[in-house]
Amino acid sequence: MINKTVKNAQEAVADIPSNSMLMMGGFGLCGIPENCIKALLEKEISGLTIVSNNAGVDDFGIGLLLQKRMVKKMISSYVGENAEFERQLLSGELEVDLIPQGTLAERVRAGGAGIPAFFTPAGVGTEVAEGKEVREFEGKLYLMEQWLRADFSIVKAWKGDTAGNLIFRGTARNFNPIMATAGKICIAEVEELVQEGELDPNQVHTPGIFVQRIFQGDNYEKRIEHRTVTK
Amino acid sequence: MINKTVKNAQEAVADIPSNSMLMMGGFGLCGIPENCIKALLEKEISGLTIVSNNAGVDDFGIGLLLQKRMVKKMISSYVGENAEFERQLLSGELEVDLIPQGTLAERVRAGGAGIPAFFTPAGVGTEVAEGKEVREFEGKLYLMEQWLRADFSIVKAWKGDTAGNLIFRGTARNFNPIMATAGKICIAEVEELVQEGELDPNQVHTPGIFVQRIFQGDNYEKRIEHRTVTK
Amino acid sequence: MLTKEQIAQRIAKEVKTGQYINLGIGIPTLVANYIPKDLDVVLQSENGLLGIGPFPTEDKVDPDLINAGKQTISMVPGSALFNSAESFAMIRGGHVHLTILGAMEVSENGDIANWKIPGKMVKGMGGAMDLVASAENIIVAMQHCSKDGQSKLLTECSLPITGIKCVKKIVSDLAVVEISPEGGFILKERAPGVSVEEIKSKTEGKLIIEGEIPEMTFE
Amino acid sequence: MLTKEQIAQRIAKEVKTGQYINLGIGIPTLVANYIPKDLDVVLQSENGLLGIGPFPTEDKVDPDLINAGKQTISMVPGSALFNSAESFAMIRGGHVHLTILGAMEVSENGDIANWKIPGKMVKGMGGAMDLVASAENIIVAMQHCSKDGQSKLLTECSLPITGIKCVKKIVSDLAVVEISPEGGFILKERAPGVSVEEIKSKTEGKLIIEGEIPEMTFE
Repeated sequence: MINKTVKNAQEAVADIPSNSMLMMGGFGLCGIPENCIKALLEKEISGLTIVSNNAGVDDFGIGLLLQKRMVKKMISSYVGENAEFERQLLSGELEVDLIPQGTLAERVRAGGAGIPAFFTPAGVGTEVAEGKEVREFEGKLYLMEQWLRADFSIVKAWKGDTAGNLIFRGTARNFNPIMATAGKICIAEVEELVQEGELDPNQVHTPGIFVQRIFQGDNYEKRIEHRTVTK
Repeated sequence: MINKTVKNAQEAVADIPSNSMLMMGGFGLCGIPENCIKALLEKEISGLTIVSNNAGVDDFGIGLLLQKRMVKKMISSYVGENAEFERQLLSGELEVDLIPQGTLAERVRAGGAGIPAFFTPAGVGTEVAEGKEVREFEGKLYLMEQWLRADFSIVKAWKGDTAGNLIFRGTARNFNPIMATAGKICIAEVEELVQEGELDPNQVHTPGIFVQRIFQGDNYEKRIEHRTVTK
Repeated sequence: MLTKEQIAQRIAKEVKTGQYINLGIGIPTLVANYIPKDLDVVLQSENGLLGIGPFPTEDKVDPDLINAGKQTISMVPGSALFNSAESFAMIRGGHVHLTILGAMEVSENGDIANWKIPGKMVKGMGGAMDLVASAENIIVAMQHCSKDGQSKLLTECSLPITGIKCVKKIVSDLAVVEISPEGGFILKERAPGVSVEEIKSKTEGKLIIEGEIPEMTFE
Repeated sequence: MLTKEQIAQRIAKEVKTGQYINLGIGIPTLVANYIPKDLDVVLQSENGLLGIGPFPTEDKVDPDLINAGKQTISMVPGSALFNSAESFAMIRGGHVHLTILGAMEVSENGDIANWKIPGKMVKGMGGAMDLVASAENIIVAMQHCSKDGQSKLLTECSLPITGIKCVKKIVSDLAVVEISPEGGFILKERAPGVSVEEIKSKTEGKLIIEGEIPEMTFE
């Protein structure tokens, strides 16, 4: 097997330049690549385009990259919960491209799967359809949407092995497996890194072929946005 | 949870009528729904259209349905290894629609995922492209292919639970999970049926939402086409 | 007039055994509390879970287990986890039978607007556009009128729409209405103590009134 | 002239460390036997496995573990299993670096024909059309001529093609040739004892000969 391990987050993100396009896994703050985000913050880069379902909160996740003005454009489905984001957007410092969540997921999956375009019903008749081809199949209208690919995709998994195989846990899976497929270079940070052969091949969610760099992260905060409990 | 269990293969296939369109999981003889095939053989139906990557061998798998003249049309990527198939095809009793394997897989996946059409490079410039729309994306040519859906999909898994969740083993997974998504009614036969809650939700390959009927099969022969060993 | 809880309670009566259901944020989330225990239904969360359970007890809170509203949740036995593409494959492919979501406006032909107010900060549509374009049955939980008394059941939506001709039924604080395939809100039930006349005066779009309109009942 | 094993052995020299490789049925399958042990490569089987190992010992034969040729196989440590849609997502998405497959004909612009002979029983293209349309590097293992001496390296394919302008290199029993981006077979190596003149006479398509053509070497 091909060994994909790198030492740490700093090494993993070392060659990410200004103005590159990144994909980042996560839904809200769940399953985000915390270590890589911290390592990016230490770099003097800017002009990033980030594909991520959400934009973090003011002081955590992608919100930290926004605070440092490293982001030029967000491609997301939902970007609430972030005052700094709102300020930059309204002042014109930040661009945002809002995409229906299922279309975002499918465009990323298509990018990884070599499908340059597909048809979806989401957004027909809405402003999302502006400028897009609409076509009827079996009596229903669909929009043509195109693939999304990135220079780097940065994902976070629960377990991984040196061959780059990944296993996710709970709803921290979300966009991570599909984004892993759509970056030219995929960087995976994991809570536990094991040797090749230690994961059951039947249980691998992301085969190592999609992952170019892997390391074991540390100090996961896993911040909770809305802590709701049954008393 | 919704309980999807039926008693056995006979009950599972009882309402499959003549002239219906079926999808069947499996690659070669690996991961085929042996119990359901046997139960179909007991029924007096014909005119079936079967979507399956292969057509079995003369005396096993879909080959048995062919022998009994139950099949009108095969939609497959590779149909060698079957003399009766060849005889029926050359005599005009059987139709066959040959589709590149990746296109077949993606058309089935699209059928389950509500994607009526997509673009693929497979088959550009070949007779597979005849009558299909060709379009250029980023300097490369692609064909538009449409979804495939069926009245019934019949799949075979290793383990399943009463809620219809499925786990596959080895390369017996193949087309089974995607076909499970693309039948109006999906019938799953499993080697071991357990109660809901006994499978790890992280390890489920096919969520129960796709499965309408499930039962524990028996007497799996699992015939091997080419037994190759290292001495 | 119904409280939010009563709207949720009334919508819960629409749920049938064997259904897979996606509940939106807000009132729709409350519906889960009123689904009769003897019905076998499964709740889908579009961030990647089939089988949402109740909020966890304090000792079971798991940051790796949230719903689409980013609230910590639990899983029921028989749950399954999956990625976002698979999740929307389920939704788009018609495998989720019922979607319950909130709306800012609904038009008499079933268009829904619930994602954007021009001039205000836009947060995004999340999964709403996929859900309304895909589910076979869509029920909306909403207030009949805005805070300043303007009807939200309109001839045409004034806000940017989320999806066209998709809403099948509305449960508001005043009434239950169905969308007629030919256009128009068919009045089916009145909230306790609310008259047909009041509903009529507060519905800007075409209201279809046929026969006696019963009051809603709550067990 | 090379034996089938020698063709496989010569192709194995094209393999680079770090590659994910799909091997077709026939001679390409033999390539695995000659890949140097110190190279880290992973073999993909399009029926759903990354990490093909050797044929199993008799006691380890598992009917649930076969390759695309339906032969029983083993898995190496670090393998992963997946479904057919995911498998071709890998192939179509360009994640598999190298595809090695057989051919009945190749044209001087890189078209390949390997799935159908008109008038004969058609078995189907399997995954070949997806593979040739997708991989960044495609190497063909083939006989230079048919049994009756007809060249299979042609100006244009006479058989129905599998893919257009996709073959990068051919290792035949007589020669190693590369396909020129401008069209033509660039002769790179001769099989031991085979002359340039013989190769020329047995290549119907345009053969490009530049400088001395070395003999192949085998360790």
